[in-house]
Amino acid sequence: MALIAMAAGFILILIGFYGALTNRNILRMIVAFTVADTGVNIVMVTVGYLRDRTAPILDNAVPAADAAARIIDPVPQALVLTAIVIGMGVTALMLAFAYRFYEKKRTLDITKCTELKW
Amino acid sequence: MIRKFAALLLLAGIAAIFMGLLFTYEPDPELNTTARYYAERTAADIGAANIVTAIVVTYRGLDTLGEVTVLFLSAAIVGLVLASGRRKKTAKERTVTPAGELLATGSTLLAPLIMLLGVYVFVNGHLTPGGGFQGGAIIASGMLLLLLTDPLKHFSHTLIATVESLSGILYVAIGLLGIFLAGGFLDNRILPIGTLGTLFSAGAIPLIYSLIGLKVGAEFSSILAHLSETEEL
Amino acid sequence: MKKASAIAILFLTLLIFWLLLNGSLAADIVIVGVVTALVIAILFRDGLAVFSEFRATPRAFLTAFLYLPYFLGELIKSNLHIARVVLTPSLPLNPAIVKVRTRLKSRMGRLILANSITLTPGTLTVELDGEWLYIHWVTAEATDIDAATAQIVAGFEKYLEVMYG
Amino acid sequence: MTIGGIIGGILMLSGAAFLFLAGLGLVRMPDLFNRLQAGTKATTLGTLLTLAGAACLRPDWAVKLLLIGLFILFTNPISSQVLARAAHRTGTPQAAGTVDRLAEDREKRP
Amino acid sequence: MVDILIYIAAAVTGIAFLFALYRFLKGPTAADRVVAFDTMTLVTVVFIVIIALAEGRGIYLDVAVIYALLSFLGVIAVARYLERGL
Amino acid sequence: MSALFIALTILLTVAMIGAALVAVLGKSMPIAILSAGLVSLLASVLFLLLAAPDVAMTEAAIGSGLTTFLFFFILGRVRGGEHD
Repeated sequence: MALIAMAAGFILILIGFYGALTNRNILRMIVAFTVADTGVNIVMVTVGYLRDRTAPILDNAVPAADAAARIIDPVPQALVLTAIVIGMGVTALMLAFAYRFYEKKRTLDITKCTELKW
Repeated sequence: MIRKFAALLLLAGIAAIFMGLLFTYEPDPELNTTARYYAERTAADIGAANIVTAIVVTYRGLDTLGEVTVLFLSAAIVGLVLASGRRKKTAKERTVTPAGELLATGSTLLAPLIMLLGVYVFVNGHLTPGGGFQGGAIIASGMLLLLLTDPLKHFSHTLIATVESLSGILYVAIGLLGIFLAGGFLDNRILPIGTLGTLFSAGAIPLIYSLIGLKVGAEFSSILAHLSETEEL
Repeated sequence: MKKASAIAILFLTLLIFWLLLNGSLAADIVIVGVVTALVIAILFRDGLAVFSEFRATPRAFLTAFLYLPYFLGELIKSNLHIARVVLTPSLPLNPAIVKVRTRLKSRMGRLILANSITLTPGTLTVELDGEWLYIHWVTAEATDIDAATAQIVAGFEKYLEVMYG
Repeated sequence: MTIGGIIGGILMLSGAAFLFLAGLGLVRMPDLFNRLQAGTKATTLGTLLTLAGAACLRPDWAVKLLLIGLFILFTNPISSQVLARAAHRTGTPQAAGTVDRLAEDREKRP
Repeated sequence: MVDILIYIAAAVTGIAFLFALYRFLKGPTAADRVVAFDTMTLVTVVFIVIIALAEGRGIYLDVAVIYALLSFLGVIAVARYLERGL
Repeated sequence: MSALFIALTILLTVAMIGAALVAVLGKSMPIAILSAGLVSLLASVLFLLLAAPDVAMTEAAIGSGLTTFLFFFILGRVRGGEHD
């Protein structure tokens, strides 16, 4: 199961890269970026998964005494939690810049942005 | 055409690397040392049932402080970028299709419930899945429901900024209290740990996570408000 | 005075929601719930709750009690009806958007009426405009106002009129 | 093997059957509004039945499942109504032979 | 016995999910895809309940509450965008 | 129950890849955004299967919810420029 999920994550990263590299519409590129972002998160969570174990939350189903034998690795989860929140902040920033770009150029085509070319 | 070809070539290379990673991946049979430490010590040291919360708020509390700061910066920059244009016409003059009566009634009915759900998620962050970030996002979603009903609505930026900075200051203050009363910065043992599984347990974690939740909710709301107050181009 | 009662109703609804969410009556949960519900109720003092505009008479409570089984019965009956339509190979549809009239005046009553109509498959509220409702009907039997009103609205309205007016 | 388990299983199964019918309706219906009818309404009943079945299987979760059910009961009709309204306003094509009083009224009074 | 019933229920639900996915990938108009999206999220709530039953962990149900809420908001956002009310 | 989980994972993977392809290759912009939201939403069920309810909740609330809404706000502002 973990391998299938990991493959799904890798495929999502590839699809996201493909979209970001071949599209010229800036909003399209941001959408592709979020897809790749999701793929990365899936791969990271998969690395922490162990067979036949359950979520790292202690309750009646998982008493504290035998937690070490029953739960999966919580560290990647904490990492991904951060990654998702930061990813959303980055997306908001990119969208704000896309809006400014459109305000200046009246287009969303990234190839029309020529000032930085040399 | 050449562009597409180059992209495909690059992707093929990355795919080869990924295949290598995928086929040589061997899941660990046991928890590694760090994870074992967290799994064994959390219940006794921190008193939080949700080990991820214990890691996010206490063991790696400083990282979370940095994360909240990054989020604050991104909210501030979004506000700056969007506000720097000259204002041709105010948002009031935009023409929008008004929402139907059903959506208006439904959103006044549901918005308080969504807020309460957000508060539930972050107050119970140490017992159930969820916590400050998720709760904050849900609170911002409640704001969003109001915005969807009436896009010309203006939220009080002063209120949002006040909530945001007040909870931020309190968060850092509780972290500093940890230095004086307990083992270090953001130590949760400034309050009694209590019994595992009740609401008032895990020391200061519910308090810290509530403050994070309010701060994150205010930041997300400010991003949404800034975006909704831009004019149509 | 009216505002105070609105806040009180909202507060009670939120508190009940909170207790359901936590599924426990421990002292700490109730304390936190009271504080949160109070703050949110004051922030949203113009907000509605399910029981704002509810006529608090014994008859209204009885009707509310009877409304639920009636509604669930309608829900299952019309679901079976749609299931039969979907499973028939020839797909016997007769779609129409009909116009019906409601006598309900309160916002909450109209919301519940429209939601009930929407939830029963086969009928779907498309637009609410004053006292007129426009309803998409998969197997329309009548397209004039009075007949459609009698078919779709009358059943629910009978109950809701007592509850919300 | 308890009575609650059997009832819960049967309820879940019938809920799944309604979800299946909803999916079938989504594929078979000719235009958007009919799909909306089949797709979201039958799904609501299917979800509610599944939640009831789960509540029979695990009575200790009943309160939270009831809450999810209530939430769906309140939100789902609103969202499908808003969607239907938007689709009608943007002029989504309808199946042949649909009588449309709303469009007639809108023409009269723009 | 009950396990088998849950298996069958999950399989039937999975077929419903595939139907909705078909409509999402094919759907001629944007609104059709939104309907498919709505159906898929509700089916997913059922999946979450089934996962919670199979794992025997009630805390997973919290995620289902959030799900129900977000499917509602997502559909409303798209609908308001389509009718130019955003 | 392991077979059930594997079947669910495969189902979700197929749906996610389909939605991602629509997001990247599809013609209409709002559908691309909605598909990206769907990818996130399905990913969050995958997280639940991988025993990470915290991450599932975050992905559902932030990755799928707020990000999609931000996209729609911006898309509503730049109407007309979305086709090039």
